[in-house]
Amino acid sequence: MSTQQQEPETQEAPEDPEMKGTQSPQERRLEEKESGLTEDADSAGDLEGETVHLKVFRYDPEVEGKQEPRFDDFHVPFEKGMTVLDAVMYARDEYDSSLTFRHSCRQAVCGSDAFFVNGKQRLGCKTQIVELEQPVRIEPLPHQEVVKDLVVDMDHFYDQMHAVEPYFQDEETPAAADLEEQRQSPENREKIKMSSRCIWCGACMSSCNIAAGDNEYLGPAAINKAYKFAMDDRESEAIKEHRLRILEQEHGVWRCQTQFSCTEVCPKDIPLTEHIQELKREAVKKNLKFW
Amino acid sequence: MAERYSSFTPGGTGWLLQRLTAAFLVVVLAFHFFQLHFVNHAADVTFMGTQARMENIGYFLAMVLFLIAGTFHGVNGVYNALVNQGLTGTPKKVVLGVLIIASVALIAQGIWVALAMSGMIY
Amino acid sequence: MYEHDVIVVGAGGAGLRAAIAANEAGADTAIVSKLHPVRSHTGAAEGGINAALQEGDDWELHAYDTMKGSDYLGDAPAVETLAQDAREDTMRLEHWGMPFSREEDGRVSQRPFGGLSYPRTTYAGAETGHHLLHTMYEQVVKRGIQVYDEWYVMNLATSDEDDPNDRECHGVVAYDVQSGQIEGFKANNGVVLATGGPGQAFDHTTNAVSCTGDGHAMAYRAGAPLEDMEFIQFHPTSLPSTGVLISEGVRGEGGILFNNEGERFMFEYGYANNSGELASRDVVARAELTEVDEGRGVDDEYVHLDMRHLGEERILDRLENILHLAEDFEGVDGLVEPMPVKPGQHYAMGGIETDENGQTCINGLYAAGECACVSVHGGNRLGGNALPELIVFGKRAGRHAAGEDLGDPEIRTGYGDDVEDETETDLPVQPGAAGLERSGGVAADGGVAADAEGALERAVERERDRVDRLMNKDSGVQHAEIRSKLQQAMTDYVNVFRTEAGVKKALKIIRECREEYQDVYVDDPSTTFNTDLQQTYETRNLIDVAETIALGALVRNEFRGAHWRQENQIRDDENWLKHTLVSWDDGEPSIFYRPVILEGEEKTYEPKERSY
Amino acid sequence: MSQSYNRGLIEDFGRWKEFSAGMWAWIFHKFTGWMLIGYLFTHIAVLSTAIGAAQGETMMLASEQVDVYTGTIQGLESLFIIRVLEVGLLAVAVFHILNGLRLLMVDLGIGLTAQDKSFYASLILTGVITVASVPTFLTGVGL
Ligand SMILES: Cc1cc2nc3c(=O)[nH]c(=O)nc-3n(C[C@H](O)[C@H](O)[C@H](O)COP(=O)(O)OP(=O)(O)OC[C@H]3O[C@@H](n4cnc5c(N)ncnc54)[C@H](O)[C@@H]3O)c2cc1C
Ligand code: HEM
Ligand code: SF4
Ligand code: F3S
Ligand code: FES
Repeated sequence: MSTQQQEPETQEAPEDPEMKGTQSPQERRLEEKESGLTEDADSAGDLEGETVHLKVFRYDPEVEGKQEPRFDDFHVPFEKGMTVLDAVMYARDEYDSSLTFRHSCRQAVCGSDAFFVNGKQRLGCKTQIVELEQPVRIEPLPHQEVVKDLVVDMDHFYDQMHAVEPYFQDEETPAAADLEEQRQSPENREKIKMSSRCIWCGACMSSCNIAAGDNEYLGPAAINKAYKFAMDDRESEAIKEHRLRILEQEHGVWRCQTQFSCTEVCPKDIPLTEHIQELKREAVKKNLKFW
Repeated sequence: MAERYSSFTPGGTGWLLQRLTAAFLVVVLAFHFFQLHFVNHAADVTFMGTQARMENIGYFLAMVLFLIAGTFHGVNGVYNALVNQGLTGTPKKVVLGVLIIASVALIAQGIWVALAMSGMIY
Repeated sequence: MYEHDVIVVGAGGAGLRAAIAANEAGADTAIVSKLHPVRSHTGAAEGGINAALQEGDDWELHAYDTMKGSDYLGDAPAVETLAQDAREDTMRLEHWGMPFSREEDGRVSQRPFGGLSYPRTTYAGAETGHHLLHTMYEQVVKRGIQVYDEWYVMNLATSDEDDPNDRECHGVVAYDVQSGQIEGFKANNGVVLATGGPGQAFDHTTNAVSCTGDGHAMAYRAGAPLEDMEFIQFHPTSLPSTGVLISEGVRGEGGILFNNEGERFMFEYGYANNSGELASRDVVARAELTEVDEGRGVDDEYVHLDMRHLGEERILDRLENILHLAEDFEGVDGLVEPMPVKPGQHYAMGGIETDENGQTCINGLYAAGECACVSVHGGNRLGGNALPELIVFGKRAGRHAAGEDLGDPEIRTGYGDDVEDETETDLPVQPGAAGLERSGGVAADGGVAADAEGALERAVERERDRVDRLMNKDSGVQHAEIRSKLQQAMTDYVNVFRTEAGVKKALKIIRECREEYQDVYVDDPSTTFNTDLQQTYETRNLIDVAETIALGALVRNEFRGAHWRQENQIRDDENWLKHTLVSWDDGEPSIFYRPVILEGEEKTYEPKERSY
Repeated sequence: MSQSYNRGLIEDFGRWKEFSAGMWAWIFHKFTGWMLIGYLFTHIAVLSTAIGAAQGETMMLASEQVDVYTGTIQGLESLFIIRVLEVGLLAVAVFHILNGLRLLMVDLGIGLTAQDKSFYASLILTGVITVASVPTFLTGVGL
């Protein structure tokens, strides 16, 4: 169902709470809201021209009228420099406080607000509205279950990230108290630089058809995380081999069909496909030694 | 999570063979196309002509290898595609079995055909 | 109910470090955080971590620089601990695999930073905070430390003795954002608050939306004083629409600030005739605001930072990331137009009063990171000094909470015989009051909590009631309205410029917000991921925190560090070498002062003119 | 409360308009691969008539007595529809080969940044080769 809003709706006080019988205040409020919204729709158009038209995916398992997913329309006054995140925040603060999405840093470092915007996985805070065709269609990330509105369940993504033993492993580090660091060449640091930029936004995983089909596929982000460690010279050869073993299991690197969509959507411009391919070759090289 | 690491499967072997057969196939397939569509037109194929070609042992071997490589490449490709789509457990084992039987049958039949063509059996 | 030895609230740099330390000390540790750890705002830090690692450098120099930077409002025991421990703790990060930038010989790189006498800012590209956060989260995963992510901590469960110094913290009450469930978390040994900064008290900030000062407000209401809250650092170059930080690098490379008449105002109007754009942060921020106030701002809001004259090649080479920032977050191409910038709230030097072990005056309640005030930053934080604070004091708080003996602290906390009461200032509103509930663990009937479990249960009940009230009320004011009014007031009157009249005005508006908040309601009826409810809670915390900032700004009638007062524009060492403390006892805040400790282990730091 | 909404298959194929080059390449490669293996099976089946031919089986083709192998193949080849299908098969094979080469390059880490361009190139080249081969394939077909 489509609801067009111009003004923050004013909530009328309920006439007589006692009369409503079994209806909970929440339900009543919702009903009022629904009717309020449709009325507002008539006055739409005043701000046309300088407003941004958003179509936002809505779903809430608990709230009547939202159990069946729908798109809501919002018309948000445009301001220079406005990002998709700014626009949905405005819609939430001014029109509908139940509009739900994750966000925090507003500067592309926390990875909270990857949405599916006009058919592509993008970070809300890093996407300028002017670059998009209107109406701007904003949906939760595909291939993940929707918890509510734009919020998806990230648990599976986190599980995959954790599955690659994402922590530095080396027993022979010098004692910290001696203030003695492990040496690493600037070249080696440069090699892992891009892979270390991942902000766990999940855009890549969401864009990958293979990850969608095979739930156990580690996915580009987790493989990239493993790449960061496997390519770091500070870890020993033995540990590198251990890492490759994790990566080359059935649902590891071999699953990747080089679709490149992960690389295309990554907001941190990490060359994911390249990293995955490099690991495939590393794994093959290592296995050849066995024969 | 733990069981994912439990067994060491050189998963790269299948992947590598898929690439190697692909590289091989490029060469023979191109040759094959050329032979049977440009040099000799398919419409003019006769048993005699085929027999003449197949009696050359090099050509014969190439075709048999072509068959084996093609079958492996194709069947392995199909299997991978299914596994990629999340085929697991018993169905996966069944599919693997069926595919193996089908490819063995295909290769056996193909070799028999080839032998017949080369006139080695009747 | 969940039960652990140590509960760490917050999973930014400080929280993660505290959890690792507590875990290493053998305690059963859990982290409760409203964001997944890697989403914490520590990830936004760019510059680096100060640590005296190189030969020729010395922790004592670091301590000296920090003290000088703090405008002599740092406590020497804290400052010296920071400088000493930062070295080992930074090295430990390296051993945990943090990808520091490297020199040719394979050692970690260090660069010079404002206010430092030696290049000792250890960095990892332009994303040091990101790497620090992720490296420590990796260690948390490795150790299997339990993380309750997307659990919002609503309040503390403390016992209810009259004197906060006698109270004990037994745990926290938290709300599972995904399911709407409210549960008690019992802490057998201690609770560490690591909830980060209160930047959202201001309209325009470089801080994240989640930086709402929850820890400050919870500790405050439980009876722990907030210290030096008036000291807020404003960064002169943040993008107007989002607050994203444009680093000092642009001005360092030769970027120029212009007003709407195209004048290079730093020189034209004599704000800094020598260093111009490169004058210290507070000077530049004040200059920008003066321009705007006097009608020379662009769109009456900001000024222009121009780097076009540097040439495309140089810009691409040195400042490429700035181009991306301006493009992505402001829609401006720095190669063809000047970038709009204005001062934004950046860092809070003050926070929950703690000693060197991270403990507050309430037994078992700890604080670390930006939400705490040990105090190392005093009146002004040096760039690159916040991250070492996270790891040094996060670690100490975690270890102490786990029961390790770190020796007796030299810094005293809470109201005691060493403090001095505020008597002089005429307060426009009686702080506190306004009919808000009493603090976390204080029983409604005033009776003494029988035991830890009882205290926790009561605290849980209270939050459940409150949520029911907010959810069942179906008309009134929405939090967003109050929040923006509050933020606007803070930016208008408690910003870079502070006058007595202005701050008083702010206090009145804050009071109005408090009153309006009595009528707040939550519109979203859902218990699934109800961010409306969460933000309504946060807004209440912001009101409390904003009030303490304004109170501090009102009583401190001098110019020290980041705090500027029109009425007395000099550093007044005679009267003000002391910390401001605001404590909320039973809803009636009192203000008192504690002298600064300038005696270090071996030497005493003599206040000197802060000039660079 | 812990319910959530699974959007199901629409996600994968309902969004085809939003697919990127790499995804199309993947889908086409899959499709052509399956066609080819399917063809391989049929091909061997047809060629199996050679076994009959070797044993002396014969059949009638255009009122001539020929061996089954020659008869079957020439019979099929005389059908227009088979010729069209052959052109299709060529297109399928050429695309699979060209994109297969592209994938082999990708596996070796060559030209990763031009992956979308190389996909478009494979498509165009397939088209060109197919069109160019039409005359050869359609010569002498009995309509
Ligand atoms: C743009 C920017 C650049 C900076 N650059 C530098 C620099 O170069 N060098 C430097 O030293 N410092 C820098 N700083 C300062 C430094 O980054 C911060 O002070 C520091 O990261 C704060 O860390 P923290 O762990 O205290 O809090 P945060 O990282 O903010 O973490 C707070 C945590 O608490 C949780 N939390 C909050 N409230 C609740 C609640 N109610 N319930 C449950 N959990 C809760 C959050 O989920 C989060 O996990 C910079 C700051 C900014 C904004
Ligand atoms: C002639 C040169 C050929 C080349 C270069 C080639 C190349 C490839 C490559 C590289 C793949 C793997 C794709 C991946 O895993 O990402 C593949 C898959 C496949 N190939 Fe080929 N191939 C060729 C011929 C053939 C032939 C003759 C057949 C049929 C017998 C065939 C059938 C398949 C099938 C079924 C797949 C799996 C497709 C899928 O992913 O679903 N290929 N090919
Ligand atoms: S690799 Fe890129 S797209 Fe994937 S989670 Fe990390 S930052 Fe996001
Ligand atoms: S989209 Fe998927 S298939 Fe590979 S290249 Fe990326 S992981
Ligand atoms: S809000 Fe943090 S990445 Fe967009």
